[in-house]
Order: sequence, then structure tokens, then C-alpha cells
Amino acid sequence: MVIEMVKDPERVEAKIQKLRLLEALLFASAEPLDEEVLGGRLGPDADVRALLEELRTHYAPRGVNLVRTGAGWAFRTAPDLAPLLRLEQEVSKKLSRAAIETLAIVAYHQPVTRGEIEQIRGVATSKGTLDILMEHGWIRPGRRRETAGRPLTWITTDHFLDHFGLETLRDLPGVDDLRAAGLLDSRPVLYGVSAGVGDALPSPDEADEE
Amino acid sequence: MVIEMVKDPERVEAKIQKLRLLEALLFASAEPLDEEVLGGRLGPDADVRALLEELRTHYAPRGVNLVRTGAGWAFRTAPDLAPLLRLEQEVSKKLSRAAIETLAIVAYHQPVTRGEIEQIRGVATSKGTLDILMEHGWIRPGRRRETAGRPLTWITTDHFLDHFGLETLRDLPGVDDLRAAGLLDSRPVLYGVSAGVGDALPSPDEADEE
Amino acid sequence: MSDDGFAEDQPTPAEQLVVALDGFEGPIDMLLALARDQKVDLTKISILALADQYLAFVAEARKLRLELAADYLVMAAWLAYLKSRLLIPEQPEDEPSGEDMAAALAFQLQRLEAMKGVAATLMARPRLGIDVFARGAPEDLDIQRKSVFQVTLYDLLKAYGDHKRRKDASVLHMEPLRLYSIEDAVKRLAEMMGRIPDWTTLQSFLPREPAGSLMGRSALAAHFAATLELAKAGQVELRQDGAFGPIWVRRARPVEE
Repeated sequence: MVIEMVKDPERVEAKIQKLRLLEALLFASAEPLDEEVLGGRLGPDADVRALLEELRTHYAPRGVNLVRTGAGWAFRTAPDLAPLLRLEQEVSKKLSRAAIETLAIVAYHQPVTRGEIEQIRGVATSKGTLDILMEHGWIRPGRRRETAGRPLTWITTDHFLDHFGLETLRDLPGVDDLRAAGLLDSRPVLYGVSAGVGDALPSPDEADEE
Repeated sequence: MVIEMVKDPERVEAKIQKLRLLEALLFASAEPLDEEVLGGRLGPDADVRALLEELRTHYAPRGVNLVRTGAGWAFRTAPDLAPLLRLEQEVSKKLSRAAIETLAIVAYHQPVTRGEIEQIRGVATSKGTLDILMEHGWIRPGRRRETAGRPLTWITTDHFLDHFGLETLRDLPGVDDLRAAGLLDSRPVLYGVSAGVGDALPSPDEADEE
Repeated sequence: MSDDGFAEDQPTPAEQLVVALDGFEGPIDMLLALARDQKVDLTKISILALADQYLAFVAEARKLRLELAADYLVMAAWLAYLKSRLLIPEQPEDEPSGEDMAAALAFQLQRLEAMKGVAATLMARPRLGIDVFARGAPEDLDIQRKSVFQVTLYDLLKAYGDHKRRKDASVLHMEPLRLYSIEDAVKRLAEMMGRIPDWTTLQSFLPREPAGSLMGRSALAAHFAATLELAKAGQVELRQDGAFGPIWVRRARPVEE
């Protein structure tokens, strides 16, 4: 462990104990733990952030890394070992192209309404697409947009960050370039293939109740 | 990592990679792994026992230890930290389907009386269901309804919003949002056939029967 | 594509597209695939060439008597109109200009392309449970559990959705006669007309129904009646060049002068 310029043996010992406890807490949990929870367990005088950074540095070259994801911290196997570890894992369910594209649009354009997703993709969102992404725990409903009809928006979750190994949404690949290029503008376009159609039509419920 | 008297840089590197892989395998495994299994993953030229001992030494003073159990090797939090980790005896419980559904109905229909919940669900609600939801802090009694018998109504709490990550009740997706997301499978559209719902059209056979 | 001497056996791009039609998620997706074939930076794409390719595809599909979804036909009509706007000198009162329309379409293609790109990058990242693993044997600690019960928002919404569906299913519905209503046809036409500024045949607005089926006939009747309704309301203009000839529809122009 990297011990800073602390000379008092008692303080050194206290710090080592805090690092050990932090290590054990993070190690015991499969889910990320946030700094508030960790702080509550380490006591009021612990500089949780500094201890976490120290642990992160220690584990950086190892086979298990301490990573920061969303609001929390978690131990994860090192990404470069993936080809050697992957043997054990069963084939994951394949996501449809529509689901993957929709996930990317929610991630990069959030908060985004279903209508906007359809504008960007140029097709109606089939039933089950958002459902599957939500079942994976990657997206969730956000606040309603304060415009006509108050449409629901969709946003990504902390689990999305964890799953894709991102610390924050700012770490989304290429997000700055896309924003600079104006491509994260979800404004409607002149040729709106499907967006708007749904709004103008009676919903199935209304139609059925005749 | 403790590197023994190995001078050849290539061999040092190979050994470090093996230690890293060993670390990741033991971390990610749900069960203790025996030396035979580990040997199979590390390759024929690895001295598994020596590598394991090296890892054990490295982790001995830390918050996480490598231990040998009957069946094999596994990481465990250090025994001396147990009082600080406060192992939780109570395993997390699954809420019954009836309870989840009742909670959803309170959320969507509040303020709602028990009689109304039963009417909506079409089955009697056991007293215990509302008690569990209330003990859990998700629902609480609201105002009495000013009708015969002045029945108690139920509403959700702030803790409910907090638990489900909602800012306000208005952010609960509406029925149309649920349908659009695929969470509410609707029957095929029989009437009011319109653009964009081509998939749901009745087949020509059915249509001709009228 | 054909320096192997068998050029005449090679399918044309339009034929290839017809074959691959199922692989596209709508006309914009197909346009993007066509644009990629131009092998230039999407910012320098020729919308005019793209429109020609797309129209060739629709012509080919028609030749093969392939049923195209309405969206594809609407796009064809729109592109034909855009093309005419780009080729004919701009009138000052035309709003938006042909260039604006082409730029908007180019933007839409670039934006979708960007999203497809990042979607692929995202999925190629090391993913939890596939490339990167969490602790395999978590120890059950009293750490973060604010609640003894593990219920997610998804569980809650799913429960409500399931309940709604069960409830709907338990109600007996008398099935209405399955016919296209004039009201629906009016709504549908009004919506589609908004995107097509020029003369288009009524036929191309009809939903995909087997010709001669009850639904097909009722759709034709409802849409015909709907055009009359809309014409009466001054929203569309109708034209027929001869008895039994195709009926042409277009959005009503503001009265001149």
C-alpha cells in the first residue's frame, strides 16, 4: 500500500485499517457502492475519496481493478483479460439491431422522447424495444417533457454505465465530437417518416371501444 | 507483486500475466476453484501451486485474503473485519406478485380505498398485503373518503418515489407509454386500421369471413 | 463492381436492394445504405443522385410487382418532389427551398449514421458479464440495502401492465365489422398529404391489402370517399385525366392572387 507522508505509527495503522475495510466492503459486493454508503461505514473522519483513489492506484496493474461507475465504485476483472475469461460465459442473448440503435440514441440524446427516437431512426419503434432495454436495466423513464402532450422521456441508468464500463455519461465514446458536429440535435427533420403519425391516429384503445 | 529471482524480462512479464489471470478467475468465480481447474486455465507450463502461494502472501495483510478451503481456493474478506462488515443474516425477500400489483394500483389510482383496489384487481386483498406495503414505508393512509362508511384511502409515500427513483408521481409512465414500451401487450387492432400498424392487420382470410 | 467480365449478369443496385428489402428498417435506413454506396463523406453526398437511385429502386420493385410499404412510396413521392425542386430554378416564394430540404435530409442521414456508429462502438466495449466480471461470490452485507425487498421500477411497471392486460382480456368485446372507416382514411390521408406536396395517385396512398379482399376494397372505398371529403373542405385537389383513369390527389394550394 502506498502510505503518504504520515509518520505517527498510530495514524498509519488507522489508515491501513480503513483501507482494508474499504477493500473488504467493495470486494464483498457485486454491485457498485456509492461514496456516501462507504463513508457511513468508514466513519466521519475518513477521506473516502482519497482512500478510494489510493486503492484504485494499487489495483490498476492487477487482474482485478477498482473502477468508478456512475454513482458508485466496484471491483471488476481487468478488461484486457476478457479473451482469457470469456470461455466460462454462456452465449448472451443477441439484441436486435433496432434495440441496439435505440439504446445508443437514448444514451447520446437523453433525455429523449419516443417521438424523437423515431425521428432519428426514421421508423416507428416496435413494441418491445424499449421494454427489452428496460428489462436489461439499461434505461428508465425520466421526467416528462414540459411541452404539448407532456411526453415521457427516457434516460440511461447507472447500471448502463456499469455494464459498458463507463465512469460517467461524458465518457460515452465520441460524445464531444458528435456534439460539436451538431449531430446530437434531436430536432425533427423535414421528412418525418413515422414520428407524428402515431400522435395523429386514434390509439388502439379508442378504436376498440367503438 | 512479489517477483522472485527471475531476471529474463519476458519471463517476468509472462508470470505477471499468469498471476493477473489467476486473480481474475478466483475473483469472478462463484465457487472455490481447485488447482486442477486453475491449471487448465493457466496453461501446462504454469506452476499453479507456486503462483497461488504468491497471491496468498500478497493478500495476507490486506482486507481480502486468498484462502484454501476443502474444495479449492477462494477470496474471502479478512476474518478480523467481520464485526465491521456486520454480515447481514436476513436474505433479501422477494415481494409477492399480489403485493407488487397492489402497490402498482395504489400508485396509479391513488387515493384509492381497499374496496376499490379489490374491485380493480378483481380479487380480495388480504389485510397482510397492505400491511407489508405500509410497514415498508411505500404506502400510507390518506384522507377518508366522504362516502358511506368513510373508508380509508391509501396513497404512496415519498419513500416510494425515492425507492423507485422517481422525482414526482407525474413521472410514472402512463398507460399509453407502457403500451408503447411493450409492457402492455395490446390485442391486435381490429378496427380503425391505420398507417404504421400494418403488422397488426387481420389476415385476408379473417377479413373475408364477415 | 463488375470488372470480372460478367457485368451483364450482375444485378443492378436497384435489384440488389429489392432482394435485400427485408434487411432495412424503413426508407431512411435504405437511403443511408444507398448513400454509403456513393463512397463519399456523408457531408458531401449528392442528394440528387441519391434520389435517382431510390426512384430506380422503387421502379424496379414495381416492375417485379413487389408490394412496397406505404412509407417507401411516400418517400419516393417526396424525393421526386425534392428532385423537381432542385432542378427547377427556385421561386422566391417557395418555402422551404429545395436546398434547405436537401440539407435537412442530409442532416438526417448523417445523424442516423452517427448513431449507428456509436451503437457499434458501444457494443464493442468490454461489457459486464461478458468481458468483465463482477465478484462471483458476493458476501451478503448490510451495506446498501435501503429496502429488504428487491423490487425495481421495471417490476412495478410490468405488474401494472400485466394487470391491465388481464383486465382487458377478461372483458367481452363484440368484434366490430372489420372495415376501413372514412374517418380513419381522412386522418390517414391528411397526415400523409402533409408530406407530399405534389400530384400523387390515390392508389399509392392505400394501405397494403390484398387487392380484392374485403379490407382492400373497403380501404379503396374509404380513401376515395375521404378524398371527396377533403376536397369539399378545400384541403386537397383532385384530378382524373379520363374515365377509369387513375385519380390524382395533391394538397390544396393557397388561392393565387
